[in-house]
Amino acid sequence: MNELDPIYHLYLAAVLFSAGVFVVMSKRNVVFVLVGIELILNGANLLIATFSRGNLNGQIFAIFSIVLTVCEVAVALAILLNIYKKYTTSNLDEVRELRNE
Amino acid sequence: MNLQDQLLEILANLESLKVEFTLIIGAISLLIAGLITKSGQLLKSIYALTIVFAFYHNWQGFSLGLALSNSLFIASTAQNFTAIFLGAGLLILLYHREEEHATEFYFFILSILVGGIMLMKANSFLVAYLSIELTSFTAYIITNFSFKKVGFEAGIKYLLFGAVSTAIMLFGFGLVYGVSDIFFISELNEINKALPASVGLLLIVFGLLFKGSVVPFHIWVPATYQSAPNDATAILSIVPKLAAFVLLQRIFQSVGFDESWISTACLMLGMLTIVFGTLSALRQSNARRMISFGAIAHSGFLLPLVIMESSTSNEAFWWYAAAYALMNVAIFFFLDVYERKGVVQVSDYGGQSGTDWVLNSAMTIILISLVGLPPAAGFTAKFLLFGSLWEFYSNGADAIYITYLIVALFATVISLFFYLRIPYQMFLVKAETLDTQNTPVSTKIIATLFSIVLLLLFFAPQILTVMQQLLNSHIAYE
Amino acid sequence: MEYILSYIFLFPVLVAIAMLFIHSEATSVFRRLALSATSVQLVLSILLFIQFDRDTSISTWSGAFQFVEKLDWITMKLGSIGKLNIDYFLGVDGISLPLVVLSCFVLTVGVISSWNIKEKAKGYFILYLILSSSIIGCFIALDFFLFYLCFEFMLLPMFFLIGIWGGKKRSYASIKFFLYTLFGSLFILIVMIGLYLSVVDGNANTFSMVRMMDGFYDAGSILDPASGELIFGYSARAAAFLFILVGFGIKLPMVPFHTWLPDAHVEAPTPISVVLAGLLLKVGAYGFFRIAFGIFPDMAAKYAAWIAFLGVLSIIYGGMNALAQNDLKRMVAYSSVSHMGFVFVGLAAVTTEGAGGALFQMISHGLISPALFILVGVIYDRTSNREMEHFSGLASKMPVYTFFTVVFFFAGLGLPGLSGFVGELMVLIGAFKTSSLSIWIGILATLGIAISAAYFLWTIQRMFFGKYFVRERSWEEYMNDLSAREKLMLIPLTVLVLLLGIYPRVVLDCSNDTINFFVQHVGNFNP
Amino acid sequence: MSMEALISLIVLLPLLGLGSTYALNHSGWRVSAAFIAGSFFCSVYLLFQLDSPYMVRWEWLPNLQVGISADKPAAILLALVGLLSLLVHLFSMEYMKDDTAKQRYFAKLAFFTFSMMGLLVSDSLILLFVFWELVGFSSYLLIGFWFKKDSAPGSARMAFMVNKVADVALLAGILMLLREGDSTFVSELGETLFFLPSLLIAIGAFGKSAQLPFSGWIVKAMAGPTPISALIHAATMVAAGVYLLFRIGPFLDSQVLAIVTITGIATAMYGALSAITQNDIKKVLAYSTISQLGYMVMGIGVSAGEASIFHLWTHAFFKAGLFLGAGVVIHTLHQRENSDPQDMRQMGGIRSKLPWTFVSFLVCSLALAGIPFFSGFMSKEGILLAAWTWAEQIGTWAYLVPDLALVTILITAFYVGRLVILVFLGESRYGTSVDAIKFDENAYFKIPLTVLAIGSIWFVYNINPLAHTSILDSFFGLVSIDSDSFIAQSGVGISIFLSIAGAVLAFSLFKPKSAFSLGYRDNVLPNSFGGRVIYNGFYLINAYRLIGTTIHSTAQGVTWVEKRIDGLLHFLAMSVVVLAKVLAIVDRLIIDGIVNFLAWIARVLGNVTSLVHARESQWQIIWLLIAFVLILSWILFF
Repeated sequence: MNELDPIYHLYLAAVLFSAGVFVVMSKRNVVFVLVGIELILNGANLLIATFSRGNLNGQIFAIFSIVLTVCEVAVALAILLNIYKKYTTSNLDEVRELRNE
Repeated sequence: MNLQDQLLEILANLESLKVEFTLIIGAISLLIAGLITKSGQLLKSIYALTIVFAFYHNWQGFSLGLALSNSLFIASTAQNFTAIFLGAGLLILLYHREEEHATEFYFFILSILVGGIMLMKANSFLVAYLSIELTSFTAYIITNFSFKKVGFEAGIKYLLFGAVSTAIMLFGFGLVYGVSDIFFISELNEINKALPASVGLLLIVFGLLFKGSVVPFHIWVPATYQSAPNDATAILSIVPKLAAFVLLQRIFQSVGFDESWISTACLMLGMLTIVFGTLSALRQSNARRMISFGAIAHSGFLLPLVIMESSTSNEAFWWYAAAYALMNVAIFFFLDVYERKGVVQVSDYGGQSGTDWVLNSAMTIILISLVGLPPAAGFTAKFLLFGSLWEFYSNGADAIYITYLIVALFATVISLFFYLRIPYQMFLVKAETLDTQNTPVSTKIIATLFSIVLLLLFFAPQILTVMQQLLNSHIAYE
Repeated sequence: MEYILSYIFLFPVLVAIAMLFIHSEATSVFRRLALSATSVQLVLSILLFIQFDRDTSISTWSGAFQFVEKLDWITMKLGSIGKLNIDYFLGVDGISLPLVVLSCFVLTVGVISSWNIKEKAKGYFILYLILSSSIIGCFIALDFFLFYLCFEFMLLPMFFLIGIWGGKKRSYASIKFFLYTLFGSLFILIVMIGLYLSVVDGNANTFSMVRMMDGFYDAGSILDPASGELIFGYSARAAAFLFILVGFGIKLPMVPFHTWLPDAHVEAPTPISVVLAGLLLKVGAYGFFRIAFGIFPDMAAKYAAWIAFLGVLSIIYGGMNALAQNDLKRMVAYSSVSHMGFVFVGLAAVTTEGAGGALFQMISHGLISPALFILVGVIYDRTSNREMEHFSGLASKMPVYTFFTVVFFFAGLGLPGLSGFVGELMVLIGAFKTSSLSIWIGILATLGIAISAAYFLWTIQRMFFGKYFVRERSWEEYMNDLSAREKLMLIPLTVLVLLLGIYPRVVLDCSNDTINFFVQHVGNFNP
Repeated sequence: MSMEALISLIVLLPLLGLGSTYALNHSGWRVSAAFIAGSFFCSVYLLFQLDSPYMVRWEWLPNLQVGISADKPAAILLALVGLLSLLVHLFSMEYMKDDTAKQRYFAKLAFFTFSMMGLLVSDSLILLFVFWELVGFSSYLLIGFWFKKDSAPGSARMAFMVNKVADVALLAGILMLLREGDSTFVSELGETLFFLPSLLIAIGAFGKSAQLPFSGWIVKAMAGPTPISALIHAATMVAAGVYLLFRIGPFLDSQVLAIVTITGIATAMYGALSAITQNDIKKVLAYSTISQLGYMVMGIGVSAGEASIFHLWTHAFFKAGLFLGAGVVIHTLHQRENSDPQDMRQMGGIRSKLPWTFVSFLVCSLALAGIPFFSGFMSKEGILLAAWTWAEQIGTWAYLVPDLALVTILITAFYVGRLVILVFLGESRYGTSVDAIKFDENAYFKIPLTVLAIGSIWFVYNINPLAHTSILDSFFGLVSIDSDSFIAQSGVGISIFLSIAGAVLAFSLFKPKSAFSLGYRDNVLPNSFGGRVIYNGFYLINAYRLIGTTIHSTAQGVTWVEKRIDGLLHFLAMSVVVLAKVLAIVDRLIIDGIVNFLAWIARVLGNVTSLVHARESQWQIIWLLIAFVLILSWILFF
């Protein structure tokens, strides 16, 4: 198997990160925002996994991180469910009862 | 090393995690008990018992140093702060809590405690990340425990915001790991001077500052503190913040203080935090929101103690943190008592004048302590902070420390202005309608005790240091 | 007798704690308890005054103090500082002794003046007693930390006493007072920490003001005069002195940091004005004696001319303001600003007469201004009004009241034979005698006397002489002459003002040695 | 009896008198006179006991000695004050008998006597200042005695304030002596003082002795009861300044002495001129007092201290006599209703109704006018002679001083003549209700008047009516004045001529049935500029008022500054609040603005690439990222 130059992984990670940021910024639906966050996290995971040289620390980190991401989404969806019940929307723009003073 | 040796080593090192284990076991038993009974008394006693056991184990002490294949670093600081967290955990039992959802609530509180305690001991990036996420997730969830519309809203926003910042922190871990091949905090002194590594380190620090609610990473704080249940808020304002600061201190110690740019950056942010927190608190009309901005300002007061490399600031950090924890538990307790009377806005406190002078004066003492006036613990805390800054400065440090001192000083004066608004309303404003609800005697006694303890800590500040010494005396030095 | 200072210091607090457990309906119990507490203080302080050894030769500050009590209070291990040592350290010397006696006396008068406080009497008297303890504490504390504690702790009771029992704009006044003085005291806090880090007792750092005054600096520490450290390019000691100047200047009050005073006075209830003018301002002045001049003699000598200038500014500026007032109480408040300016001038002269005069002026003003505020209270109690224009010819209706007013107004404007004259005379002698001050300082300060004559006489003429007239018909029935209680307060004050005016050595004899040493201590640094 | 006890008795007996007025309920005010008498007899006794100056000192303040000293000049003045005070007490017993507040009156009077006695025995200038102030204080109280009257309180205040200003100068001068290292004891002064302290002390003396520009206060002081005017504002207190100058004169700077001389003669002229057209009997006497004090001060200036003190003594008698005489007139006319008892336009022809008063008044007037055979002539001559001698030494402009003094003599005789004629001679002008008035001269009035009139006749002092020396000189330690000069010799003649001429002139103008006399009842105030200026005492009091109002408006200006200081504070407080608001705006607008900007970019991009719009709810996160970037770039690139 050919060793891939790690630099491509890094490019990919950067793309994922930026795409994630863009999605987080631009989507109105919470689910999509979560998807954006997933993208950022995966970018980071890719970065860590890529750099895992000599020992497995990085790869283990990445695996843990993926698991945690899933948990995070679970928590988020649980809250979202409640939001949907109360606000009857999952649109972030319309969830704004807390006012800044 | 074969598997057996590894397992043996793990077993031998598990001792360093006994507090966490106790808490986890307690949490699981809580869940089980929750399936069987709905009795709040029982659940509370299980919770209390867990914490007492954990406290006992913490008291017994640990062997210092690296453990579990370097993934943990046990220091006396962690032990001390564990005591603070457990104490805070115990004290929130004094808050009023309905039986509904008690199981889950206390379960999550125990989880957040585990997360906080782990965070302070973390040495490998992985453990640090895991414990941060543990505190974060549980924090997201208990923010919703008021089961109010705004609670969910604050919860989801907190989550999104937190997720982004942890993602960025993760990115920082990746950069440091990738560029310098460092996976442990204790190895940070060997960090590569290259740009990406520095950026990575900075991103990690930012992640911690986010937990420590330092400006500009504080945006989640007011909404969260305002919407979460009061006991949850008390824990939220203590555990993740102090744990993050402890880890930050370790990072600074490990990086070494030659890297002055990073400490300068943090000090700048700290000053910004003080100014921003104080000024923002001025314009709040909601009492809880005002106090939460005060808590942000307190982060700014704590920050230099973490950064300065002197044993005085170390002691002062412990003292300030302990006093801060106590004051926060107390103030949110009071806010809770008053909120249940329907007093939410600062102006509502006007209706409290002349109703219950015990409660009112006790609350005044707490607020005085938060301002940092004698004779309350808050003054001693500020005094130690100012003393450390002076000392550090006079030992030849940068002028930014004396600037910090002056900023902190002015902020103290201004903070008087908003903290005092509550006693001002209570005593000086004549309200049209007076509140006539009676406060239970138990609440009054608790309120009095809180204020007495805060006063006592002023008159005998050595209590806390002696406590620290007692705690540390059990540590087996290797 | 061994712990006499502690008794004087802590007795009111004990009584206050006891009051907590008394049912709040029993109004009269509280005032009786408060009166007994302050009377016990007064008796003890007189004992103290009698027993004070007046014949001492002082060569160091540590030898200057008597009735010293020193106990460990806080010993806390603290990092590289070593140990945080805070002592419970009390003692009096010739400067603080008269102030302690004065405080006990004025506080007793204040309780009598509070006799008709009916609303929330429990809270009032508890706060009052706490206030009394902290005032006394300021004068006898020799540990800086203890001093600072008492200094700060005066603010809270004062805030509530003005804020709850005060006049119409009470909340504005109380908050202004609180913010102003807190601002000042934080400056002092900074300097206190700096001093702690610089002064040593043996090996350990110390808060002992005695050591600070005797100048036991840790070599090379930040406030060590020898090390000449800089902060932001300025001498550290000069910066610290400036901080102290602002800190105590606000309390004193020194123009231009005085604007809290008229508001606080106008809104405060009479007894609180009495204590505020009689004692709280003295704490500021005492701070100048003990800390600004005692601990920073080099800076004090260096900047004496500026201090004197500020003093003269206060005298004239306060006097001119008093002249323009229509509110009787505001006028008296500004007269306080003016009179306290003399303390500044006297101190800045750094001569025996000047410093002794400053001290005497403090005592004298501590007797005159309470009386003036009581007199204002008399008219305010009867009519809830104190606009000068609303009254005229009171002399024909209230001759006794007029008599006391004339006595104290003339005491205020420095009529010989009354105590005000002695203080001003000594200060002026000091200001003229010293070569370090320009002669104009003395001449302008003397002119201040004429200004005070102008506003006091103008007031007498407008309110007391001429045809009898009060603004509202409904006031008529209340325009009775002084009650027995009011006389009970004013007669002792009159007697003391007269006694000190004729035989000032009652006070000066016991302070003489200390003052001489003080002058010598500061004078060493005269350029 | 020891000296110490004797002096204490002299000074303190009046104080006991004060106590007695209140202690003994109803008759207390009578007893007080007995104490004054005691004090007087003690001082006479002292006068004969005293051989050499007697001094006591004590440490009043640490490092500050004060002391008293009784020498012959002090002793003789003590006797004078005691005597006059006693006489005025006697007089007042009748004069004030219907006043409800007579206890207060006699208490204040006794207090004044005490202060004046104290002033005379003070050796230390500081102690002297103490009594100086007390004297001023009692004067204030006595002027304002009838505080219900409209004018009295204001007059009292003005008199006190004018004095106070001068006192400030005095105090500054005394303290300046300390600065220069001089002694503050009069008896220890040895060398000439520096200019500034000399000047300040002289100004202090000017204040009390009503020299220009302080003269106006005496006129104001006439608001007090007439016996008070006699004792305090004619005979004793106003002489305190002269006394101080007498004590300290030999040590004054020569320039200051010149100033003293010029001030003295100017004041003498000023008083005399102002007295000419007054219609108020007390004002005539007040201006006359100012004029005479000017003489005395001029005497000091020309180094004739002894002559000045002699004049002080004789003046005390005749002026007190005049005032008391006027007092009898006022007291009598006071019975009228709706008229001013002090207005000379409503007097006239009282000679026959009050013969005793008339005689004594006439004697005193002649003394004042400087007619030979009366005391005034003798003492005035001494000063005049000294002035001549002094002018001879200096030459040129200095001759103006004795010349003006001579002119003053003429004017003095003129207005005195006018006074006597308009009050006592001619027809009565006091309306129709003469019968309602009870003319009564009882012993309380007669005794003081008689004593004072006798004291105004020449033989009391010297057998030679033309001498300018007296038996009193032995007490002052006279240095005989060189009077060989021709001009000086002829000066006596000229002054006799001028005084008689003045009196004759007055008689020819105002004699009964003259045109003036007939129209005087309806005399209107002068209209011409000069007339108005003279009538109003050169508008001196108006000038005081102007200064007063100026100071008051300055004070208003200062409160304006004060409000600005407060305003600055409020501004600071407000700026904190504003800063807080600005932060809120930053929160809302700028960060939101950035977000909106980004959203706009996204929208523009979206139009191109058909992506969705940026959402505003995520602005917090965006802000976080921006902050990251900002901080990173700040740290990394700066």
